[in-house]
Amino acid sequence: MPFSELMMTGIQLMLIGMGIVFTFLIILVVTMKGMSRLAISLEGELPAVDTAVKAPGRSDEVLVSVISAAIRRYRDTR
Amino acid sequence: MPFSELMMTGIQLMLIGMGIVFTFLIILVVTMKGMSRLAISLEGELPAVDTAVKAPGRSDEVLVSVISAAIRRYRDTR
Amino acid sequence: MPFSELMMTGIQLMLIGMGIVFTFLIILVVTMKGMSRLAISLEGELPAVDTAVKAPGRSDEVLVSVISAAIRRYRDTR
Amino acid sequence: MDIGFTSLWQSTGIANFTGGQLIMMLVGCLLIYLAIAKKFEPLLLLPIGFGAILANIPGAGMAESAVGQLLNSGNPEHLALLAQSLGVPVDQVAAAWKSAAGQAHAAGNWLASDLGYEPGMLYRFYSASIATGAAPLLIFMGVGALTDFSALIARPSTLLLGAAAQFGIFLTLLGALALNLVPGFDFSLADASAIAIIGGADGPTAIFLASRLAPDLLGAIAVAAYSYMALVPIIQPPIMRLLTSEKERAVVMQQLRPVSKLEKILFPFSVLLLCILFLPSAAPLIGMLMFGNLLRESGVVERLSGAAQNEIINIVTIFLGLSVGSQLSAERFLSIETLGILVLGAFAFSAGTAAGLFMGKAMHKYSGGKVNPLIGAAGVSAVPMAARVVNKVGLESNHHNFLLMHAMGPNVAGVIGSAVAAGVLLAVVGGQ
Amino acid sequence: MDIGFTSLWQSTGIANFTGGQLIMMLVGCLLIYLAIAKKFEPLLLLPIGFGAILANIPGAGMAESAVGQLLNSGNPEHLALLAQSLGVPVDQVAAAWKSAAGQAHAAGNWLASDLGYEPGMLYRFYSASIATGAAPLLIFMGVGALTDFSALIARPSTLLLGAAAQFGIFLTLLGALALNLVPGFDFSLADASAIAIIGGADGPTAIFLASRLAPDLLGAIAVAAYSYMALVPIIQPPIMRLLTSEKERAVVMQQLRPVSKLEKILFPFSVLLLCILFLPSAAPLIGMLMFGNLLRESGVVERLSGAAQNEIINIVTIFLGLSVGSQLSAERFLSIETLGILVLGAFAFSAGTAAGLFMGKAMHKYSGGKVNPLIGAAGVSAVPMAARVVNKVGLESNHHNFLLMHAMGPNVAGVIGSAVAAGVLLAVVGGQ
Amino acid sequence: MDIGFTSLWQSTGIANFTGGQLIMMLVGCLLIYLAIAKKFEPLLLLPIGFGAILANIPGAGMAESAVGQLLNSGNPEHLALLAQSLGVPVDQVAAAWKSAAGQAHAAGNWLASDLGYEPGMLYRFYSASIATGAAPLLIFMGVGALTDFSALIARPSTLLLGAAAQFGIFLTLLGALALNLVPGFDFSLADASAIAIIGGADGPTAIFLASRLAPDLLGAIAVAAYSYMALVPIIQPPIMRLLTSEKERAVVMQQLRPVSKLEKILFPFSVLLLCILFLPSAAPLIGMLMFGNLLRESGVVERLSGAAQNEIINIVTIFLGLSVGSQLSAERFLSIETLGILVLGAFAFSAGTAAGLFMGKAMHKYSGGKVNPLIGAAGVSAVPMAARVVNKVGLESNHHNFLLMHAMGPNVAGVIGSAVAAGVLLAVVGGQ
Ligand code: NA
Ligand code: NA
Ligand code: NA
Repeated sequence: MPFSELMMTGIQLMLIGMGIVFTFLIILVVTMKGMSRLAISLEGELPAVDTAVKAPGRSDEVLVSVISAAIRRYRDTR
Repeated sequence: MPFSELMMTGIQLMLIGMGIVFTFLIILVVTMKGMSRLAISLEGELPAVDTAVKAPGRSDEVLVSVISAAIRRYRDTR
Repeated sequence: MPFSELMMTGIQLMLIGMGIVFTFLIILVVTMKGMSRLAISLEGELPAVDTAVKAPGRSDEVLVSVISAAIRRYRDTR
Repeated sequence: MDIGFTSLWQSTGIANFTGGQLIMMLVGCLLIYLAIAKKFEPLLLLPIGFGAILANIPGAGMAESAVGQLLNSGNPEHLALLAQSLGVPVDQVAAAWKSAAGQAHAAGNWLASDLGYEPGMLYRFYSASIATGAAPLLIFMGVGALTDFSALIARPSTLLLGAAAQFGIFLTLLGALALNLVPGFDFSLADASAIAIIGGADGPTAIFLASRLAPDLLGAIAVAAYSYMALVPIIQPPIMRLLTSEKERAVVMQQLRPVSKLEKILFPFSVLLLCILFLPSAAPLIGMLMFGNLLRESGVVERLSGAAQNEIINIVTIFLGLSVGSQLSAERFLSIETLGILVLGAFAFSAGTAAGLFMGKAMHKYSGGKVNPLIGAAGVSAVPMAARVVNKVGLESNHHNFLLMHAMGPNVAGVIGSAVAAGVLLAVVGGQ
Repeated sequence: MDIGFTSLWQSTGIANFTGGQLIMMLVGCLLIYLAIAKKFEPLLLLPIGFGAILANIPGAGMAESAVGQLLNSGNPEHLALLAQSLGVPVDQVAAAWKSAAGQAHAAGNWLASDLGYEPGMLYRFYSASIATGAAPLLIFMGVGALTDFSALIARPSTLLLGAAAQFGIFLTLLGALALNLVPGFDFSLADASAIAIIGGADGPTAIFLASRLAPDLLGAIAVAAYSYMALVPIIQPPIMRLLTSEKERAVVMQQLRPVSKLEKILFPFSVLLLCILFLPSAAPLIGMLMFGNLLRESGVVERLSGAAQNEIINIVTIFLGLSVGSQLSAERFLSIETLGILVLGAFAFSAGTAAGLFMGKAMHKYSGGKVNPLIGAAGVSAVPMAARVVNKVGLESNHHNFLLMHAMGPNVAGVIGSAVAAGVLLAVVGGQ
Repeated sequence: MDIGFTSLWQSTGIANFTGGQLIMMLVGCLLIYLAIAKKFEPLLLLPIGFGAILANIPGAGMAESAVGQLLNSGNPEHLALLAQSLGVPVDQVAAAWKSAAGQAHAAGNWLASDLGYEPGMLYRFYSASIATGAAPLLIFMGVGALTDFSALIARPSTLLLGAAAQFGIFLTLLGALALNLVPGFDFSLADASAIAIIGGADGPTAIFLASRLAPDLLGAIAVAAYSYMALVPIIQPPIMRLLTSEKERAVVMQQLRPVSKLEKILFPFSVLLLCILFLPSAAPLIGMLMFGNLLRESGVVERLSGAAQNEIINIVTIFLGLSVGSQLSAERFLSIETLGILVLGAFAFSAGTAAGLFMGKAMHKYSGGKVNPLIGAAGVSAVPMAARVVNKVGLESNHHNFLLMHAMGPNVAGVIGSAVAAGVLLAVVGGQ
């Protein structure tokens, strides 16, 4: 392919590509909003146990704090 | 294969199949009884440490109970 | 290959083989000494935190000792 | 080159959807729903459901071989090349490929690869995990490493209950053959055998046998097997109540004797020995099951036992599930045969349960009332669900009657029983 | 036979070293140095670096196929046999092998195997993990299982930021094509597309696309992608400070609403649905990502979720890294094209960051100042590095402004965005 | 079709047992007994033993290729087709298949597959894990990740002990060749080399080399290597007591200096560098060993290091063990050659131990009595068993003399030493 044609194809691809990316993600925004509404209506009202954005490794932290507390007590008793 | 022949084969297969399954498992009953007798005679009398049907996850339970106890104590001290 | 030739080849191979093994490992001794000197000069003096030959499973031991201590205390309190 | 919206549009799913694909996606969603909301065997049904969705994405070809993609492409030039390679006219190329063997098959694959077609990811997973038979056998190894056979060792006579419950398999075989009387059904003996094994209530055995005897029906058989295993708490209780009396159900059984470590080590060898002597065709299944159990009981290879119980079985389950799902194409699944398989599967479970119960009643009588006949229902396997159901039904009649441990014997005996039955079917039908 | 020091000496590395191999080993050492001392994406760059060293050991042929080893052997008899098998004169045998297809390719492999040549270990790893496409997809499954999409679900509008940042990809595509004006560069559209995906700031996506569109450039592309991902904390802040005002950077955003379990379960289906409808070519990437996420969020398959997050992703990363490293041969890597790829990669990251920021500024205006435009920079993906950089730059302007959670939305949106972009490139360029 | 008890009976094990199979099953049981009751290298010997049992089940063909099953079937029609495909008379078909190469080999496989024969499961495991060389190399990676080379880094001179102990390998090579004088033995140079490596006292190295140089002897070599490694506490002490004086054995060595993190990181590069320069043929073994060690010592890839030390090595060990076991067929194992291999293996261990001790005595003298010569015995590798034996024998002479850490240096040096020796054998013998 001659250079000019290659560049034209590239520009075409850029336009189509960004178009599809934006279209896709905009439709996804709409879909996700609908999905959330559906989920909330299905669940009645949000149950209290719902987790918000959760920090991972919570249980590890508990474990670590428990163990470090236990170590401290253990050492104190010696 | 015509239908009648197919069914005949099926019935034959059922008889042979159930026959083999039962034969196999009955011989296995005998084999296992012999095996158990052999094992017990090899081991003298059953050692005290022998585990009966054991609940899996025992150590997990211990860990959990220890940790929950530790958590309780830890909280009490605060 | 006639037997005598085979044995000659074997002896040759033994000599060459042991020669290479020794050459390789002697050069490695030199290389490792140079490497250690380089490492020590790069690090200034040996930092205090440097681990000597370390026993693996250290953290496990701590965990086990902590937990066993916790079990003991837990049982005592009952 | 001409990049335009037209060609891109033509590649979208919307433009290419067929009704069958849509329905299969809904089937996939249903399986996932059952897995998540109803906890129906989620470890298998969730990946199977997701695999079904992925396999039916129009244009993605994720479950297709390279030649399958070529055939789907509709590219006339490529089709002509394939037809030439197979030596048939273009309009017979699909049929010719299906029956191509040996060098013709290899040549087709070379051609497709040269033309830039690549096997879909799910097709690769299927080829590696199920077509080789490796995945179900590795899961069986894991099951062996996870299973404690103590209850069976303590009371070997419960093997008879595990034997009786396999009657469901063979009765279903007859049923499948009889279904050929209904127009639209055309089950061969191999098909019928693969369907019948659903009555074994054991997932990996069903997948292994189906992959050997009737790969085309594998998707439906696996779905039926796992679905009914999940439905055991619904299917079994009415049959149990129907076939036993209140008094029988209230029988309290003697506590099991303790089992020594040596017995547990010798147990896998006992089972393997019989398999070697009488039924070598069951050797892959029983061999791997007993290998896993020996890893567990030997007590000297904790590392390997742990790997078999966790890493290997978890990893393999993911690939197995997706691969089974990849077989849920509209063409194969949306047929009258699937309906027949579902009906036969329910029948198989019921027949197996009933046969186990009758044997339980016989043992009840023979033992002078020491055996609670309910434990016969656990003989279908479906470990440990069936044993739990027995426990629950037993508790209804007597609030202090815990049958769980007593039902574990026939329950694990059922696993061995259905592996034996699978061996018989493989020997007779597979060897033809 | 004559065993002598001469022949052994001739087999040593010293006697066979080429300058290129030496340089590639130093490149490997540099990558390992960056991984260990600078913590540059060590999980990938350390195995890649080590693989590069192993692949360039003269005479070991660890990254060569069996025929590759035959060609390297210089054995005139064997070369003549291969030439005869390919039907070309001996001096054209290397070129003929490169273009051999179908049966000729198979015959070459048979010949090499018969003559005792065996594929090197890294070649086997590459064939199994990257040539099949399996490794990047399995890593994507693990990424899905490791990623919490809550921040995105709580504020779907941040998807726009993830969309905008993909502009870096397509601008780089143009840049790569434009580079053909410089003598020495000859990038095809496929090459340019594979290079452009570096701008997606997503390792597995880059490797997957490069393995499909431009396998020869895979090594350089993977190295560039991971290097720039590690350099995000250096590349992004100046651009962020340049394009936003102090006041904009100080904007405190509203706390995110809680997200329910059901929403998290429905999310993967939402994304997959659009992929099915509009972009089936992205189905392998998005399908595996969303499968992993469903394993995580379904809550019923902890075993499988754990396997995807740990065992599978760890094991696959080792093989993927070594395999990418095996592609770092002097012949391929020490070319002007690699220099171009490195320049284009930096450009791609910068352009993506800028585009994300501009979209952030637009949303800032449109929302009446509620959106901090900095979070647009996180749209390039590079999870979670880019979000952390946003947080850090935000804190500089307002010590109580924690943007981390707000930046996680565009950050994970960027992963989806670049998978979509990869799908477009595969559909348009790959299908030719 | 005619299903009858006759045909089923003909398929049973009882009807088809050969004496050889029975003996091999007993060998398998013996290995398992040693693994469980005597704790003889149970991680390998238990799967090897079980694999041996499965491989010898008559009629199951679990260790056979598809063509192997066709040949065993005795089906005259199928044999005729294979003979036709190979272009030989029917009575020469087995021999012709053994020597078939290239397209003839492929055609045979196609034919067997078309006729419905499938490779046995253990054959598949062997093909994937050992025939490719992948399994021993991955185990070597795990060994590297599990090994702390600090003791060697602190005292590099102990490498000489690791070198000396390899004398056992080369002396055994001569012994194997000399055995050709005994009627019934016909060891080629490749056979003798593969047998000799038993003296390296390193399982994965022995399996790797045997799979390259003498696949037919692999089973016996692997069994001998692991058995003698388990017997180290019995074989070594008498030789140690014989060759050293009470005074020498009582020598207390200086404490080892601490080793810095940087030294540990540079160590794998030092070893790899020499391998690259002088012995590329050892690159797969030493490369993977040092890659594993770098994963461990780099401190930045805990995930990968953990995977190499646990998941990968455990999973691979299961497949490796079963695959080695699959090679224990009566035909191969029940030969005079196996007896020779067992005798030579014991000789190799003894010779290696003695050579290590002599070098230890030399270092004792040269160092002015600072080196306890016992640590030379640890140079055979057999990590960490040999080092423990040194410790135990040392304690007998001096109750406060803990040699364990001092013996770890030569112990891990022995691993490197035998990999170097394997490289030499591969370069000289494998390249012919
Ligand atoms: Na069953
Ligand atoms: Na991105
Ligand atoms: Na050694």
